[in-house]
Amino acid sequence: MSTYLIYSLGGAVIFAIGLYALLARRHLVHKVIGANLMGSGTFLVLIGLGNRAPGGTPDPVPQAMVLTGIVVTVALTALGLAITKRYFSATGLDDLDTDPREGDHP
Amino acid sequence: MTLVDHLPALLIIAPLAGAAITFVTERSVDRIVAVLTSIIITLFSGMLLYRVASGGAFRYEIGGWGAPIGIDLVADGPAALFLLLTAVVGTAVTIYATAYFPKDCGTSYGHGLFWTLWLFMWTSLNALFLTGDVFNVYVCLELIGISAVALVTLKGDADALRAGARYLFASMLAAMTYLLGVALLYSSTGQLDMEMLRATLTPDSGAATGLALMVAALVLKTALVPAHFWLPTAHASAPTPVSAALSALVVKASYFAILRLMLSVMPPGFIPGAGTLLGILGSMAIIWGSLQAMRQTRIKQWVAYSTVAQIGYLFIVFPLADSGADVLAAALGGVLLHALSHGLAKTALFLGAGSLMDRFGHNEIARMTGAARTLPVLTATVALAGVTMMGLPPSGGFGSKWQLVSASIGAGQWWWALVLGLGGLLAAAYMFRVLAVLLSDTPTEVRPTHAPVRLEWLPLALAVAALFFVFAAPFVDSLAGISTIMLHAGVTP
Amino acid sequence: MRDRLKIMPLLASLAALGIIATTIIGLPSTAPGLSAQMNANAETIGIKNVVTAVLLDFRGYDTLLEISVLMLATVAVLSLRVPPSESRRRLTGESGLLLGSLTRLLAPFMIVIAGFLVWVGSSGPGGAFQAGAVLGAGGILLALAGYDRPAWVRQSLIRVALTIGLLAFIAIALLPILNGGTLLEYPDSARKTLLLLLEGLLTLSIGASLASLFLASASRGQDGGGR
Amino acid sequence: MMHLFDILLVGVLAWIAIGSTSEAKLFKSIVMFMVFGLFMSLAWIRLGSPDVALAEAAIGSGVTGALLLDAAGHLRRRPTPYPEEDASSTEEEADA
Repeated sequence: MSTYLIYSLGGAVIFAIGLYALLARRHLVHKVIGANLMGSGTFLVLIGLGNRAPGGTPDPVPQAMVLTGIVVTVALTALGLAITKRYFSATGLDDLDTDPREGDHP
Repeated sequence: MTLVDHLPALLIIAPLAGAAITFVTERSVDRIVAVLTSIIITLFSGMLLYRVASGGAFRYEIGGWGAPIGIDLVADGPAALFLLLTAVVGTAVTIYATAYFPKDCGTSYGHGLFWTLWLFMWTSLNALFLTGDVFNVYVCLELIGISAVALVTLKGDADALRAGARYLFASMLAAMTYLLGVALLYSSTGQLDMEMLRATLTPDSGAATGLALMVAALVLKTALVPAHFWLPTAHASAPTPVSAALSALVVKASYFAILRLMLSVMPPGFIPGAGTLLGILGSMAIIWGSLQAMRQTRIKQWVAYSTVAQIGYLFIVFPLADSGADVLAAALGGVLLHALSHGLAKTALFLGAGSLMDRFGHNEIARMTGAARTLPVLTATVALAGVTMMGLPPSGGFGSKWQLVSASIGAGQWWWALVLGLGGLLAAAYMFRVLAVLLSDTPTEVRPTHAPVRLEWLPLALAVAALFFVFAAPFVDSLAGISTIMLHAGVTP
Repeated sequence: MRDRLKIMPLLASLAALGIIATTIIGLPSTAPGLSAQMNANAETIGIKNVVTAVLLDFRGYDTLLEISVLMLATVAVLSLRVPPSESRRRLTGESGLLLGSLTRLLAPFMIVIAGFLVWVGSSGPGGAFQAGAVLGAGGILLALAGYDRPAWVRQSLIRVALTIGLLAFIAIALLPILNGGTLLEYPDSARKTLLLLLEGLLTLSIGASLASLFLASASRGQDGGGR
Repeated sequence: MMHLFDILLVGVLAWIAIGSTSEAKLFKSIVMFMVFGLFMSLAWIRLGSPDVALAEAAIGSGVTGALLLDAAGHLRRRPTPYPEEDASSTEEEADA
């Protein structure tokens, strides 16, 4: 088993963990963490598979893509959390499953 | 190189610079900057369309490297058409917004940051229509997603925030999935440029899985049934000009990327059954969206579900794409005509519905009786835009359905023609349900308004443009042919 | 409360995992990608760190859009600020003594690191992205430690700084057009200078954007969200 | 030997990822996520991408962590309805 396989398969696992959290967790902050994990998993797949270049030096293109991706992901995270905070201020809710109109939330 | 050769770059830089400037200028200056920007973009888009129509498609090598080292912009017929649609709808939205957003809105409406967000969105739309690089598409999608979500939450009430959060999580899911697709695609082909991909693509599972993930992500962003769950609340709870831009332009941007991937990049049958699957989902969207539109009691939700339905038509091109050059040309011209005329009519419908809402002071369709007498211009707008939604002659909707029907028959796949016909009937049903209320004899009270007349006449002008859009069909057809998409059927553009 | 295991999301994740893992295993164990071409071109233009060359030159357009993403996100977060009536009810920030003194030590150090990263970025690892990130993190640390923003760092100033950063990038991108090139096509004679200028600019604007992303969202009065 | 390290590192990453998403306490989740970022940096170095490692440590773990902690702090305070919010929510109900 070669190095690139270990990390890129690990990336796939982390992507799947993040996907589950994004879909299944109720708390908005957990969803944001899930999305971040999906990103990290994707980045691992990208750079892991970029390590297959002959000669041992990793492909620079995936690295550049991941650097861009990391910055974009933090932007998405900031927006997601800003909405979460504002929604909480307006309704007292930290998930989307409860309808704010129905009131009587914990 | 002359100015005209730089148009692809300038169409992205102009709104971007506008966005940056409006971030620091006074609110009263913001709107002037925005209007000036929209005039410049419209001028540039018109020039680009003329350049492509007369001189053919061309590529713009950013940084002078050229693919695969650098990123290339692609100015071809479909891109030029979408850019001009964006310019026209964008200008209308800008003008409407100058009247819709009060000059001094304090902390309501996102602290007056509408103009900056809107120009960022315009930048990202233009960038997505022009890009020829699959990773660059990812960055454009993120720009679109963030600006769209921020515009949806602009009102800051609980509904808007909830819709925005839902929209954002859908966007995140789509973005990460798309990027994973790019990772697999690059890992198996070593290319990011669409043209290069087309040339190097060999049937192997890595590239196929990558492209499938990318298309699936874009389907989520386009809100094709069953991935439409986020659209109705987002489009309905946004401020009216934003709703119009979202329904008319934003869903079409991700659709355009699907068009590129499915037809420009992939050869026929590269992912077996993908075209048919998209066609089936499109048909489901037409039927499900129309049925839901019939059930809506609030006017903006009604328009939003009509968007869910109308998106479906755009996907009928995919099952027809592998049946020869003539069929593809007819179907491609058909969906482009549909995208354009729906863009115009949906902008009219959303702006008109928004104005109705403001004048009645509520959003319940049932309590909008007698609008034909009290608000004749707005009622006419809804009725005329409805003609395009139903696909009656001489609207653009009619032209596009006609072309899609003949393409279906030509491909020997008549069942799509049945769906198209059924879609028209269902559209008539949901349109007449609302028109019956507006045209009824019992007038209800409307609020007096100091709003400028452009809030009424602008939507009407767009509805009229869509109404006669079938006459643009030959021109749209000829531009549809100026594209690498035709290579899919073996025709060199 | 702990959420129960949900079946549909679990199936979706497992399906995704299965598809991706199968695809990865099916890929050939060597693949050149674009590295050979990128390396060769980076050598031609004389940049030793190929990743920096890709980010700033070959795919500089991606970076332009990415700076736009950062600024857009800042605008979006600003537009979501909680109305003032609410922010008055903030808990007064009481920052830990340790964090405060630690930051006092760290902040100048981080600025030096950022400068160093830009400096080495053209040959070794490092460059505008990393330097900007370190700078931004330093700014956030300062805010967390309960430092009041100095009087001159007002919101309007942050706005002006971000705008100038983006407009300067646009100007650098447009400059080659006057010279007969395309967008972002640096002439060989001026490439080194322009890239260095761009690196410095990017460092500052990435740093400023990241810090203001945090400050904009956490700006409950002047405490910067310190807890 | 190196492979053992790789497998161990990936295993730890997956384990922390599961921990940070399944943890019921928000604060613990976030701290685990920040630790996850640090281990990611290690993975980047191992994969020959020191550039990414630097950015991950500063952004992925640092800035994102700060944003998450700030949000968690905000969500801990129970909001009492504000006059402004009350007005807007009744308006909504009227709209509905």
